[in-house]
Amino acid sequence: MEDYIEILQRGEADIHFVHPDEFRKFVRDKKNRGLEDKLMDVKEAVKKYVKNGDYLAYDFSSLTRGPQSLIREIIRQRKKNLWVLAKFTLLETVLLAGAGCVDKIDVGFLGFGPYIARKVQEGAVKVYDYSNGSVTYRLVAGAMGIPFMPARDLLGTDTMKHSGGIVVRDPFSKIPVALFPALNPDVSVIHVQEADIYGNARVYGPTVATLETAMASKRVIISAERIVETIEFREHPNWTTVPYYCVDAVVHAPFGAYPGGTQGYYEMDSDHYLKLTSIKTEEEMQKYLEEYIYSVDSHEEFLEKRVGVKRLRELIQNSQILEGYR
Amino acid sequence: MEDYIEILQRGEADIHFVHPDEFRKFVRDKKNRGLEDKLMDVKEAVKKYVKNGDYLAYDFSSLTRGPQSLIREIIRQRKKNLWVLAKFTLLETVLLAGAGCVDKIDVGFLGFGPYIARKVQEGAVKVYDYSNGSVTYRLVAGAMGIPFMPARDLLGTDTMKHSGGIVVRDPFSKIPVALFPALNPDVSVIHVQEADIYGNARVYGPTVATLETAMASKRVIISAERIVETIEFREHPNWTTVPYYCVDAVVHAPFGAYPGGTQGYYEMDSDHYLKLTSIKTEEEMQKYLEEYIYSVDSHEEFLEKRVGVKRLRELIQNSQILEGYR
Amino acid sequence: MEIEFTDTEFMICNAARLLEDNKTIFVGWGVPQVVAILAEKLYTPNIVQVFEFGAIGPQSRTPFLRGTMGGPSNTYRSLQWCSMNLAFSYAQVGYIDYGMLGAAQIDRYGNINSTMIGDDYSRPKVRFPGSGGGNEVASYCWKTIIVMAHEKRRFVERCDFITSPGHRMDGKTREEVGLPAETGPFRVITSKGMFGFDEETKELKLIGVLKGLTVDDVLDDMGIKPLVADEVVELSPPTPQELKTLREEIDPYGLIISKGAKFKVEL
Amino acid sequence: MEIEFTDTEFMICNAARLLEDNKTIFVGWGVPQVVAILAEKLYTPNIVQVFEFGAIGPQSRTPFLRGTMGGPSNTYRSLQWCSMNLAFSYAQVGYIDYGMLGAAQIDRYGNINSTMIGDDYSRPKVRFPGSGGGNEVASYCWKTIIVMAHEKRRFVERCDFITSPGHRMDGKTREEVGLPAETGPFRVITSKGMFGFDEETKELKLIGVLKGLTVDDVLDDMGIKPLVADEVVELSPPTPQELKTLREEIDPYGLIISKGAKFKVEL
Repeated sequence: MEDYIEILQRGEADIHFVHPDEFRKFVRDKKNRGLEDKLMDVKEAVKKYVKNGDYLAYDFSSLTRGPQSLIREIIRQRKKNLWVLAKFTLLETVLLAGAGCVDKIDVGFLGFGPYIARKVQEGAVKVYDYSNGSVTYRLVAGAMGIPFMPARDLLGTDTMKHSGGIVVRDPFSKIPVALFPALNPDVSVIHVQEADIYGNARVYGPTVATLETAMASKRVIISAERIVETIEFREHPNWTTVPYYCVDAVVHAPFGAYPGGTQGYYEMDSDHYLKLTSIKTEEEMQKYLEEYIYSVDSHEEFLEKRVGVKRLRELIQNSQILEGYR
Repeated sequence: MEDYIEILQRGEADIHFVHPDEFRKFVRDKKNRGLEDKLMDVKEAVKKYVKNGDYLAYDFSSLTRGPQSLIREIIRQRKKNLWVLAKFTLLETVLLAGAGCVDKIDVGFLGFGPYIARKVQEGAVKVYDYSNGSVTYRLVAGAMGIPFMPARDLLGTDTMKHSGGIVVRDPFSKIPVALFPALNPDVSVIHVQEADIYGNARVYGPTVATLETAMASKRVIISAERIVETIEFREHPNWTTVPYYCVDAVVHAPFGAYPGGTQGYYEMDSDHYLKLTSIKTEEEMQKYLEEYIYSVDSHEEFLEKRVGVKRLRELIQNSQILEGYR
Repeated sequence: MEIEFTDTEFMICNAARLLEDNKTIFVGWGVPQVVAILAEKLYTPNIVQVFEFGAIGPQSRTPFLRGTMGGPSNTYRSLQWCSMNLAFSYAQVGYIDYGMLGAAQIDRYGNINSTMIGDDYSRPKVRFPGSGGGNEVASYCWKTIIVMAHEKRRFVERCDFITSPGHRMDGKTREEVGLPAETGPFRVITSKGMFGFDEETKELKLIGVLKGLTVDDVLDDMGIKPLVADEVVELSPPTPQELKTLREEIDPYGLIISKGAKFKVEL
Repeated sequence: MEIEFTDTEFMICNAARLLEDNKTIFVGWGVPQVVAILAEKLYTPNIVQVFEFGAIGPQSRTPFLRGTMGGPSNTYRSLQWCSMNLAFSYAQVGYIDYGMLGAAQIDRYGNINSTMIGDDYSRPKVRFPGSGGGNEVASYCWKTIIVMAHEKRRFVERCDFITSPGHRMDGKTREEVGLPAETGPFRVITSKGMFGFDEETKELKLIGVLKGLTVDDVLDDMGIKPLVADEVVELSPPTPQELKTLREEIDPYGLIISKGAKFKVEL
């Protein structure tokens, strides 16, 4: 019987990899298992928990339940040199790249449109290619405290060559299998329907990788449409998506996913979304950033001065399917 | 850079291991993605889907939401040479061993009391030791279609030596890490609160490994306290625990977890439980099996003639905490 | 009678006719969604859509809304809302029958490029969004259907970048690289025809052309020379019922179906 | 005044006093449950219980009911009901501060046997239920507390079978075998005393004895000779408040607390 497992291939990507013991110690020392009031202003949350050079993850999409107000605040605070996980993303990477916040992107789905494409073509941001599945497995490993996850994707592709995965011969079945290194982001930003002040959080609808992202990240900012009492969680414990001890900051952010929608609350704003996707040139991008992010002080001011009550009311009106979201 | 991963240790256990491609083909050919009425009598379900020599798994405990009526039917049909996964179990293995159904047990928790201990001491059943965590990881791998799961348990112990795991040096962090081979049981039996006739199933309360067990198993029998309409699942899709396409048979089994309890329905019967745990000798065991299993034709007759309406009403009365189970 | 339709409408209808009832299909954003909904409405009422973000078996509402990927409309009355990890696990362990994908480039063995054009990975000539969940669909599902506009430059001997696997990658079979056995591209549906893969050599093989076109019309518009089946069938253009369903019920705003060149066929 | 209590009552009270507030504790069936509930009622109101079957942060109802492992009473008003995989993942990734375990045998380095007695694995002299979730608790939690009856035969140089890891296993450190760094047995609480582990050698070290007993009383009842701390503290017997809470509120039927020898101490 062999006393080794053959390594058949090694991906070339630089990887953000945190030793499982280092991450454990961080969890032990910096995450609070006490019930601490973590409710704070978005400014304070981003200032305290997002640092230049961080590896940043976020959950769900630009269209649905994305943490858009948190992304805008990161841009507003002009964070630099981020390494971003682009999983199931459309516009977050586009905006972050447009604002010069990003150096590197681990790609599940890079983001949409010619603007971000040109940033890559010009070499202004460095990309490492994976797939939505393989980056999710990296988060799963990071969340479970194991150094890697085995999976059968990316095999045989150029994606594998440019990823951070390796391929080995499975010792049990003898088939080649990919191993994807655990991913423990420095910080993740997540938008949910309901949270309490301690960070217990509830998602209605597809959960994507909300829990895995939160568990795997050193620092976690949750924004929520509603802040609810803890008893709401205790009465239906099966519905809790993220437990409080994974979370560092809770931000009350109605319309936090705007211009995307949040199920049970409001639909996406298609006009604003089209405005964003039509950005091609640097000038258009800087104009958008100035108008919608830099020139307003906060999410509230953005909603009031750049969106307006009438539009918000329409988006609420458009959200007529509530079944399953209450 | 090495082109191999060092294998540091190999557990000695025989393992039930199904090649991922073999399991995939079974899923493709034998699991029905059509909405087929799978409601059937417990007799028929066990006759059709549990075979002599099968690897059998079940979910949750003898005390709570265990598939007790299904276990009794397996015994009643005198299935032989089973290889059983004893995870979080107290009495299932005891009864199955007492009835001579079992040859081998993969042990998370062997089961309770001197009877099963003696069966092992005498060599009447062969055991392979793991832990509740490592056997669960085996099911997770089986459910995900990957050949193994990495984990940091059993390291340094005699349990590892006698398990089916191996220890390797992780290529990313260089720490030793255990790899546990995927487990794909031939059949699993699971009790839930609610199912529809197609096999969609809902668990309230801790879910243990209900979904993983169902996904990983070639054949799955679900028993349910209530059969509900499919629309109940579609109205709250976040609450679906197991989707129909994993399931082969649905049995309507009120009091299916008796003598254990089912949350939201009835409490356990402590007297009957004590009667079971006090079994020491072969004679006592055979007497119990005769009285409560062989001498009755069905779960319904068991409830009627061996438990009685009065006792059942008391167990319902004792179940007064409904919060979270509706 | 003459019937007029777009490339996209033809591809959608042709793809919808391929599906089997009582099967699962892994559905990506856009065209595959519309295919699945059309099939559900006309041909395969019990087809089960699976979305990577975690929705199983929705009864998607129409009209199709561009913005609702993951939102209330396309995940309406699902059998299960779950995680991405679980959705992919269902596929990896073998529960998902069909997958449907687009492609920027395709090669002789059905390898797909949705990452970049050019020969320098760090400085691509054109950069696309990358795999998304496409690699998992192409790796895990039993039968993958590729839907793409029929353009010469899209058919290449070797993709500039293999994002998702076909039947052979640089000479290696799927089994050799470790992919699940008996999977791979099943059909390629373009705006002009339909391809399968040769049983033995696994090469792209033309098996159908749109009514009104010749085999040569199709072959002339390809950067590679595929195999041609002994009998190439004629593919019907969209039927009036298909077009009515698409245009009136599913996509009245033409968000998806209006794309591509217009085409006319005499019925 | 004289106070009478059982071995188990003493161990439970002593363990409950060790816990810190605002921490998580991985709780097994029986004694650890009662310890956590007593601590919650008297000392650490915000301690968060975690159960392997998938319950996080319950406000367990009293009285303690033997049959409710996983049932409505001990999982009452949890913050989360989840899977076993997730409960163990919380522990494996470092979120769980304390773990509490019983043991049939323990050795000098805190290794635990809950599997078998004898030297032939296939034919044990005595077979126990095995690890359950004990191995995960001992492997993953930051500080493990072992609670066991004080009997000579239970303290051995090398466990007949190491089920769950201590600080050194056959000469190897936890780090050498790959276990998470800076974890391991923290205290051993017996019916007669309390042990820690030497900072340097990681050997079992007596650090406290029950009031009314001498160090030698404790050492005489051990199959190995442990280290003895320079200052061995006196451990208070259960206080009247602890006993009242245990006997009247938590375990009025004596399902757990009535076990073990009776003991009397002059207060």
